[in-house]
Amino acid sequence: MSFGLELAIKVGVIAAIAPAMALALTIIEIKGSAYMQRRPGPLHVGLRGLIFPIAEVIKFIQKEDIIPTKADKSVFKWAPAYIFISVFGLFVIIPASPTLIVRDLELGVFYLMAISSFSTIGVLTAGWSSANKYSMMGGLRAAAQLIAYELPLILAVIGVVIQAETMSLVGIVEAQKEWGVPFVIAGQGVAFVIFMVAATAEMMRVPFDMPIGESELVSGFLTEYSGIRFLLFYISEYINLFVMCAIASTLFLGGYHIPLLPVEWVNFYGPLVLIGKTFALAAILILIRWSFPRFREDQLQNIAWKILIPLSLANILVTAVMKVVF
Amino acid sequence: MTTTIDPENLPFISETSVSVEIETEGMTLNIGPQHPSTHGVLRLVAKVDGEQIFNVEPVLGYMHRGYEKLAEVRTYPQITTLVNRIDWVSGFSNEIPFIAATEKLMEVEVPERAKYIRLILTEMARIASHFVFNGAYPLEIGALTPLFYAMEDRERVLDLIESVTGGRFHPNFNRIGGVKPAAGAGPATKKDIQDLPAGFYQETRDSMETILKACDKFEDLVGGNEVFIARTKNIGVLPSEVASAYGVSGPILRASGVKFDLRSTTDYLPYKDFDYEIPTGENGDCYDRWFVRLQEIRESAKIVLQAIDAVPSGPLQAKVPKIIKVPEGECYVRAENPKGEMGYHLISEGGLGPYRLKIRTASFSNISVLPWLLEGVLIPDLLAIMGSFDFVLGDVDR
Amino acid sequence: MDQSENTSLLDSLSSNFPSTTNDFDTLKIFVKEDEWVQAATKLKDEYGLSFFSWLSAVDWENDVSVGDPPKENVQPSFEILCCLSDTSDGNFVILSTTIDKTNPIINTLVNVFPGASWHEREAYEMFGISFEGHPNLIKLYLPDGFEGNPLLKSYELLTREVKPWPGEVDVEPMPESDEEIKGDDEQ
Amino acid sequence: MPKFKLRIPGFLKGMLIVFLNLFKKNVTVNYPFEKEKLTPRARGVIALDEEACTSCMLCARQCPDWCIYIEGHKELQPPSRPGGRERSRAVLDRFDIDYALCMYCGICVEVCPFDALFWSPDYEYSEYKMTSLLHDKEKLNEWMETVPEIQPLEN
Repeated sequence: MSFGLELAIKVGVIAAIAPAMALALTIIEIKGSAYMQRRPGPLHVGLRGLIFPIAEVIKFIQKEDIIPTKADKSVFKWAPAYIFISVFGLFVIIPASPTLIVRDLELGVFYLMAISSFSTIGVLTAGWSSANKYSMMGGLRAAAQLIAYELPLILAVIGVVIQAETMSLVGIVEAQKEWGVPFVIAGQGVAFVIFMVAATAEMMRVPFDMPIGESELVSGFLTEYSGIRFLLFYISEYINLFVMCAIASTLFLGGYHIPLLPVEWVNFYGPLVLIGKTFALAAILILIRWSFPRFREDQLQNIAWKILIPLSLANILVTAVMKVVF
Repeated sequence: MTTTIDPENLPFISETSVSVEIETEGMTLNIGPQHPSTHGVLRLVAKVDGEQIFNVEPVLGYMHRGYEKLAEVRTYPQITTLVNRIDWVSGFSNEIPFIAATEKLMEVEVPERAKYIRLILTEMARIASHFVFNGAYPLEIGALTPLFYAMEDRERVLDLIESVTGGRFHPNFNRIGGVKPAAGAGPATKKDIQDLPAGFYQETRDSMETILKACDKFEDLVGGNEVFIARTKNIGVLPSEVASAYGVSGPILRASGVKFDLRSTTDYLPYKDFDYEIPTGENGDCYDRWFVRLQEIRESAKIVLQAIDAVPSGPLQAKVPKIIKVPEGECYVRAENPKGEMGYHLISEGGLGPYRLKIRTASFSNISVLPWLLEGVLIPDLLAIMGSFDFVLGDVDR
Repeated sequence: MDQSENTSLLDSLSSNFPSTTNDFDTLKIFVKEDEWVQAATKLKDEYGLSFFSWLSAVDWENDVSVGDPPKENVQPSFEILCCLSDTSDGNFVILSTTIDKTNPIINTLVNVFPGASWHEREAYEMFGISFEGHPNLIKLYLPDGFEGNPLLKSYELLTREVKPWPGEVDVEPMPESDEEIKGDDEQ
Repeated sequence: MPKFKLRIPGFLKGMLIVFLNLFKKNVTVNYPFEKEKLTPRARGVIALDEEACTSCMLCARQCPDWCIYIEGHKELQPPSRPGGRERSRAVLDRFDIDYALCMYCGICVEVCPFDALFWSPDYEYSEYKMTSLLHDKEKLNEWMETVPEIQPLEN
C-alpha cells in the first residue's frame, strides 16, 4: 500500500474513533453526574437519553455562531482550531497493540509533551480576542495554569521513561509486559498521582477549572463562543479527557497488555483493554469533578511549584538510583 | 459532632502576598446586576488591578419595591401578605415581628397554641433558609453536587410548611392575634379549622431525623473537603467591633465570636421553654460563617422536635374585631430572622393602616460591611466572602 | 417583656437625658437637634450600645395625600430616629430628634458609627434630609434620573390614581349588611 | 511548604458520599408523567360557588392587588310564601379574578361571609396569552369540583 493510502486509512480511523470516544465520555459524564446528584439527567431525547450527545452536536451546529463586534475577528475564529489540532495530534502515538498504532515514534513521549503544550495558545487567543473582561481574565488564568502544569506532567513521565529505557510508547508497554507488573505498582505510583493531578489541570477540570470558573468568570474564555465554535471547544475538551486517560493508562497501567491473555490475539483484545482502562480512569476523574470545589489560582500555582515539581524531581532521583542499583 | 480535621492546626495553603512590581493601571470590573453569583440583582463596581480588588462599591436599588411606601396605603391584614415577600427564602419568619408589633400596640394576648405553631413554622423556615445557603455556598466555590442534596432535604421542610399553611414560600398564615383560624368567614367554611393536619407530628419527627442525618452528610461532603477549607479558612475575617459598628447581625455576628441571639433575649415567641445552644465561631472567617449556619440547622431541628411534643391545646386566634384599627402608638419589635435581626418600627395613628412602617432588614446592614471587608482581596475570594454573607436582594432593597 | 424589667438601663438613662419614654417596651429618648452626635457617642461609650441597628426618618404632616392623616394635627416636621442596641442582653434604645421641614439638615453619625452611611443615604433620597459631613451623600436605591422624595407624605402613588378601584360599589350595598362594612372607607 | 494532614482525608469521604449516592433512587418527579401528591390545603386556584355569592364586594375591597372585578344588579324574586311581598335579591353579572395579578394571599377566601370562595390545590391552568388568565365566573365555577373536603386534624 502506498504511503498516501495508508495515511488516509489511519486518519480516517482516528477521525471516526476520537469523536465517538468523546461522545461516549460525554454521555457517561452527563448521565453519571445526574445519577450522582440523584436526578435522571436527560431523558426525553431518545433511548432514555443515551443519544443526548448527538442531539447536542446537532443543536450546536444549527445554533448561530455569534462573533462579538469588537472581537479580534480572525484570531477569534481560529482559536478553537488550535486546541482541536493539539488534541487530535496526540492520537498518533497511542498504541492499541504493538502494530495497531498510527506511527510508533521513537521519541513518542517527547512528541507527546510537545503537542500537548500547543493547546495553551488556543486558550490564550480565545480569551484575549473575545473583547470581554471576563474572558480575558479566563484566558490569562488558563495560560498561567497550563504552563505551570506542563512541568510536573513532563517530569512525572521522565520517571517512566527511565524505568522503561525507551521513549516509544509501545516500548514502554513492552517493558511493563516484561516487568510483569504495570509501572503504577512497579515504583511509579507517585509519578502516576502527579501525572493525574497535572492532567486534570491540563484539561481544566474541577478542582482546577478556574479558566472556566462559572461562578466567578461567567464561563471564562468560553463566554463569547457559541454555535459550532463552542462545539469545537466542547468536543476537544472530552477528546482531551480521553487522550490523557489513554496516555496515563499506557504509561502507568500497562496499556493494551493484560498478563493472563495469550499474546497472539493482542490485536483483538488490545483496543478493548486500552479503552476499558481509559474509561475507568475517566470515571474517577468524573467522580472527582462532581465532589470537589475549585482552587484559587494562587493556591493552584503554589501546588504546582511547591508540591508537584519537587515531588516529581524526587521521584526521578529515586527511579534513577533504583535503576543503577538493580 | 465537629469535623475530624480540627480547623486550628490545618495550615493555610497559601497567603495572598501578591507583591506588585509591574506598574499596571487599574481596570473597573462590573460584577454587574447580571452575574451568576450575586444572589440576585446586586451590582459591584470593583476597581481591579489584575486579579486583586482595591475598591468595591455596591450599587443597590435594582430590586427596590418601595415596601415602606406601600405599607402606608395598605390595611393591617394586607401588609402581612406584603411583608413575607421581603426575604422570600425564609418566608414565614418575616411576618412574625410585624404581627408581634401590631399585637403589642393592640394589647392582644396571643393564645399559647398559636404561639407554638408560629414557633414551629419559624424554625422550619430557618431550616429551609439555611439549606438554601448550604446548597448555594459550595456552588460559589465550585462544588456542584451539594446544591442538589440541599434542595432535596429542603423540599421535605417546605412540604411540611405547605401542609399546614397552604403556601411554601409565602405562607401568609399569621393573623393579628394568632394564627389563621378557619378557611373562611361563612357558616360552612368557619368549621374548616386550619389547625395542624392529621399525621403532622409523625411526619415532622421523620423529617427532622433525616435533616439531622443530612447535616452530618454535609459536614463530611463540604466541611471536610480540604479544597473547601483552603478556600474559606482565614478569608474575610470580620472582627466583632466592626461587625457591630456596621449593624451586622445574625449568623455572621455569631461567627465573629459574639454570643448574641435575639431568640434568647426578646420573647416574641416562647423560646424560653426549650433548651438549645447558640453556635458561635472563633475567628469570624468564611468557614465559621458556614459552620455556624450548619449548627443552627441542627439546633432548629432539635427545637422543632421538642416543640411538637409540647404543643398545648386551645384556640388558634384571640378575639379580634373584623375590621382591625390599631390604637395610636409607636413600638419597635425585632426578631431573629435566619439572615439576622429583622425589626419593624410601627407608628400607628389609629387609622386602617400604619402611619409609618420602618422595616429594618438584616441583609441591608450585613452587606454594608462588604466594601470594608473586600479591600485587597482576590476575585475568587470576593465571591467566597460574598457568598458566606448569605444575603437576599429582596432583603437588601426592600 | 424583658425590655421593661431591666429598669437599670431605663432609670440610668432618664437621669442623663431629659425626656425618655418607655411605652410599648420601646425605650425612646428625645434629644435636641444639635446634641444628636454627642448623644449617640455617649450612648455608645457609656452604655455599651455599640450595635448600630438602623437610622430612618418620619414625615409628620397634616394634609397627607397617601394613607390616613394623623389623629390630632401635628406641627409639620421631620423626626429622625436612630436605633442602637447592645450585643449582650439585647435591649435597645431609639434616639429621636425633630428638625423642621424648611431646611432639613442634621450632622452625620458616620464618624461614630461607620454603618450609618447607607442608612443616611437612604434617608437623604427618601425624605430630602441632607446630612452634614457625610462622605458621599448620593442616591442609594433610586435610579439617577429620579426626582422627588418618595417617602414624603405629599408624594402620591401613581398607579393608585390611574386604575379605578375595583371595590367601587355600583350595586346598592346589601340591605342587612352590618354597619362595619359600610364604615370601610375608600383607601 | 504547606503540608496536607492526611488522617482520614476529607475529600475521600466526600467522594465516597457522592459515589454512594450513585445507587440511591432518583428524587425527581417526572412531571408530565408522574404528578406530585398535592397537600389538600395547597393554594392553587380560587373556586367560586355562584349561587352563594351575593356580590357584597367585600372580597374585591380587601384584595391588596385589586384583581377581583364584580358587577351585579338587583332583581325581584317571586315571594317565598304565597301572598308575601317580593324579595329583592342581588344577582351576579360578572365575577372575574385576574390570575395574572393575583398573589394567592387568600384574603378574599377568608373574608367572604357567604361561603362563596374556596381554595383548590389544582395548578394546571397555565395559558399562552396573559389576558386569558382572567377567569370569568363560569370558569371559576368549574373549579368547584376540584375543591377537597374538610381534612382530619391532629387531636
